[in-house]
Amino acid sequence: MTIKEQQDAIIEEFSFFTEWAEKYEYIIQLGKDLPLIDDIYKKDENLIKGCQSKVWLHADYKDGKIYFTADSDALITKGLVSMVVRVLSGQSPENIAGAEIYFIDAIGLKSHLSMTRSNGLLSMLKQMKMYGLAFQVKEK
Amino acid sequence: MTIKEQQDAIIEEFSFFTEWAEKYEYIIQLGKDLPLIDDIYKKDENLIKGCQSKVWLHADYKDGKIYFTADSDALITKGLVSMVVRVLSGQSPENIAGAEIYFIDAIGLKSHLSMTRSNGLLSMLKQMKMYGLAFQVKEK
Amino acid sequence: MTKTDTIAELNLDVERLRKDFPILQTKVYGKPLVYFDNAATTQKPLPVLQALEQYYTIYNSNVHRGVHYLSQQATEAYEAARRKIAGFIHAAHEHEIIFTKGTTNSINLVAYSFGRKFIGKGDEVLISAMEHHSNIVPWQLICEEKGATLKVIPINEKGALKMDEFDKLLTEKVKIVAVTYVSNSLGTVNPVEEIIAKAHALDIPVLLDAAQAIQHMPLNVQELDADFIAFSGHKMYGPTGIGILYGKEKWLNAMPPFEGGGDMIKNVTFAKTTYNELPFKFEAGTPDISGAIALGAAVDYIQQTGIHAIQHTEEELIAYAYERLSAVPSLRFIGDAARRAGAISFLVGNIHPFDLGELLDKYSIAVRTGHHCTQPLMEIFNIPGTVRASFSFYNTKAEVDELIKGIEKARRILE
Amino acid sequence: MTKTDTIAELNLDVERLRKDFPILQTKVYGKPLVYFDNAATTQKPLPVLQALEQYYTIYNSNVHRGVHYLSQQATEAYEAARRKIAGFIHAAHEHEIIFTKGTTNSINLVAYSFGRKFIGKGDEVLISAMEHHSNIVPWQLICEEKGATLKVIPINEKGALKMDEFDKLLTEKVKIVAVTYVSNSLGTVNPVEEIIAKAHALDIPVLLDAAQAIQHMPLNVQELDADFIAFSGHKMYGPTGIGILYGKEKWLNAMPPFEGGGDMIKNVTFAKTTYNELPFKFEAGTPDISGAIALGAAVDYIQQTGIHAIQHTEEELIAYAYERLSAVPSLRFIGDAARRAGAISFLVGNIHPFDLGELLDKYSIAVRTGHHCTQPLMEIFNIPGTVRASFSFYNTKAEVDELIKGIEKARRILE
Ligand SMILES: Cc1ncc(COP(=O)(O)O)c(C=O)c1O
Ligand SMILES: Cc1ncc(COP(=O)(O)O)c(C=O)c1O
Repeated sequence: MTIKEQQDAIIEEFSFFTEWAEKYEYIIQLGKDLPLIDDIYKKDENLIKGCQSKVWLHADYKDGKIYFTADSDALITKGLVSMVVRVLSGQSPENIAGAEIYFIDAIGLKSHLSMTRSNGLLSMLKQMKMYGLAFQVKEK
Repeated sequence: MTIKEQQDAIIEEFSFFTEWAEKYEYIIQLGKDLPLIDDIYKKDENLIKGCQSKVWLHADYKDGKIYFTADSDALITKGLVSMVVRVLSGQSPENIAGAEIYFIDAIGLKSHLSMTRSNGLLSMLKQMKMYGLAFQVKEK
Repeated sequence: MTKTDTIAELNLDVERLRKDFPILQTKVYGKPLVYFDNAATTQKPLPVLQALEQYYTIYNSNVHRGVHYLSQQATEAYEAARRKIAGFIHAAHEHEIIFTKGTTNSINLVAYSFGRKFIGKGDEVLISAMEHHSNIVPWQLICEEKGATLKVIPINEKGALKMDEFDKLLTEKVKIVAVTYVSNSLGTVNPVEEIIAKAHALDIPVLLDAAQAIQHMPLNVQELDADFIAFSGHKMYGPTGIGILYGKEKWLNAMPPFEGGGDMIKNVTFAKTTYNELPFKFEAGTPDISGAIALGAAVDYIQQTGIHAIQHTEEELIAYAYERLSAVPSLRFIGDAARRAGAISFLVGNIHPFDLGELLDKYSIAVRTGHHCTQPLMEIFNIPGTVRASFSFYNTKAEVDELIKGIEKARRILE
Repeated sequence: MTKTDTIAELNLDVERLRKDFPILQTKVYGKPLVYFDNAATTQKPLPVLQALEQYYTIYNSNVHRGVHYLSQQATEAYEAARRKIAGFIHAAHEHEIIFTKGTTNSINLVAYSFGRKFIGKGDEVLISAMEHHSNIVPWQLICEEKGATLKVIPINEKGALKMDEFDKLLTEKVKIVAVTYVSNSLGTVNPVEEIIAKAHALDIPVLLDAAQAIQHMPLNVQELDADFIAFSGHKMYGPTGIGILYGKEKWLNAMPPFEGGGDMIKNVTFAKTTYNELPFKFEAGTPDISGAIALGAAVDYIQQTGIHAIQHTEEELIAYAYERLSAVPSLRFIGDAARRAGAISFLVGNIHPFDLGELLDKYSIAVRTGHHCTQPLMEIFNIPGTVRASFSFYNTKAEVDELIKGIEKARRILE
């Protein structure tokens, strides 16, 4: 699936929920599917420190594609991370670096998420795109 | 005249004026009667520095009485100074140190005078009473 | 408490008082707001808002140097506010009240000015393990600059100061003790009377961070005999941007100025500048005139409501909240000292405080989550943060019930 | 000025705008207030008052660390205010805008932090003879501490900087030039473009005190290329207690922090503290949230009114006032430079400014008298002070006529 298809799939899934509580429950559910970061990578260099919760993110490069693994100490954060990882993992560095992320707005999460969270999510996206850029350069 | 009589006289004089402008004119007029400080005393030690205008004050002690001379660079200030000097000059140190000054309130000046002025007036009164105290001590 | 205070008089008519706070009538996500974030900032009663409006619509003007009518009105109101605050904390002199930007600014002022004069190489500054960053970082900065050392009074597992350790740390090397009166994270009320008495026995001055005390209990600086006290207007029903430093005259006079500028000088030449008297020496530039006046109105409001009644009402509410929270399965309190005020911090099972706070918000319950600007304290407890509910007299038991319900509902989602 | 601005568009409908300022409708001593003390502080339009009220009645909450709804609202509004100010002065980055307490606080921040890092023994700081105490004393303090020397650009008899002397004083020893954009006492507009260009040619940074410029003329920090700019909210139709420091990112990043506390740190341990990013590194403690938001509303108001139109309208009014005052017998201007803005200072015959100011007040005309926090300047002119009338776009020619009448009447009493 492309980045766009992954996002559209998520939007479709979320269209079933009207209550914010259901959305949160689903996000937490999704967190369980997150490809977990290997313990050896759970170190400070891989830490994306938000204001309130921690996120560890690791990127593997294989056959022209980047594979992300991650974890977080907070459940909702973990769910959010898992969605972003689902969208971007397994894509080419170019696609990741240039990806346009619209699903967060589209599933109406923005109005629910606290700014602290949105900022955290943004710094994670930024970090992932940085990996995209970095591996692009490496390729050449 | 006693301190009280001097004050009552001033209050009586001011009772003729209803307009604030007349009061100010009279104050300025009174400034001309101020026994001027001798130039040799117009030095920094004798300066009572208000926020906006300067007052020089000198005290002479003769035959058990204190005589004040003074000056100011602003006309209204000078007028105010002259009233206080008129009330307290030529009185005994005891009477000056213990004087109760009520004429300023009584002539309705307080509501006219800016706080900057009232504060200046207060520090001058304080200074004059200090002289009263100082000469009292000297006497003993 | 005066003799005539009876328990009946100490019970506030909370429903009536709530009407004084317009924001308490608002809704969040369509539900009535439950505001339990009072330690971060309190809401403002109408008289405070009216003081602001009156100032700006009737007599706004710059203070102190003006001859004209508005300027005199503004100056009188500004100085009247100073008198109100002096009266409220029973300061010996009005000029011991310095208007600052807030607690942080007040503490920085002391750390800078006191530190510049009285702290030298090899000296020590003694703080506690439960200090807010605002009572840590300023001391780190001055200690680093002066080659002095920051020492820390440890706490026990209940979140109370280890006073025997304090005794050992309090040596002649200590030039100032700076501790919080009430912990913003734990709610612990520290034995400041004892700390002050022991420090004074060695001639060591004490600064109290009263940011979480001033709004909850009567404070008499002369009885306490504290040398410096810092607090914020916005945490005591006043506006943001204004705070107080109380300092004993003898210290404030001995300290060099902090900031330079208008109002804090007596005489300026390019060669030599002489500084103004207290309190102006420490109030450089145009002060927050409207903020000071509105803080005065907040103090009036507290006085009319009665600080003893506020204390009594809040203690009852907190006891109720504590009891109800105790019954929540797997809830543990972070900080459980015998004397407490203002705030209750807790964690539920393995739930991350951030997750719980976010869901509570969706139930229109405002609590604070995280380290509460006390990172070292969180490290001692080895937790990422807490959920903190902090109370004001205008909160109700019904609101506490909402909190309990909210926690239960959030648990079902999060566990 | 954009191309579409025509002269007609530059003429403000002053009578309509006056209605936005409730205080302009009040009376003093039973007569309509004539407020000519705008350089001390400006009056506030309704949108600013409404911003304050809305903040406190709808979404008052502490910023940045909160997860709950109100806190997010407050944070967004606070940061939106920062963006508005960045936009207004055309800053390259939002985080170059630091919220401070006012101009004085902003300058102290730079003197302290920049000074600590970049000023050493034998170095020089260059200011001018017409500086406000707020742009003198902070530099005296840091120079004294560091063993540096304060140098002063002299002025001519018209109150303009002697630029040939500036050229001589500007040597490699100078570590920073700190000058006022517009003199609060004289109204002189200084050639800051030239000053900045010459200083930059030697890699010397420049701080502009824009306290009397920001409200009167468009200001583009990128075109000006100033390194630091300081101004106060209360002089630009905003509330008291809030001000701005603009600083170029490279300088702000290179400078050590000023105050320590909440929000300005990234990580605190008792052993080591790491500081937060810009702008937070310089914003310790709870900021003046309502003040910042209301300042944002003031900037909106200025933008809607149009800063070019404000400038044009004020220039016309000042030209009229200048002409009418010129005709008053024995009146002499203190400060008579070719480029001027905001204020006109004068003396009449031998009349003490204090006397004249007091009588004008009785005619309900508010002017300022005294040294205007520029004592060294008064000494250069060898006068005890001046009478200063300072203008805003909301003043009228009819008010100027009242001033002239008032001076005439006061003269009759005082001469
Ligand atoms: C030129 C100038 N600089 C600095 C200041 C100080 O501003 P504030 O008192 O708001 O800090 C003023 C205002 O008094 C001023 O006119
Ligand atoms: C104990 C304590 N000290 C200091 C502060 C800092 O106060 P402010 O942010 O108002 O300067 C706070 C509030 O956050 C506090 O709770």
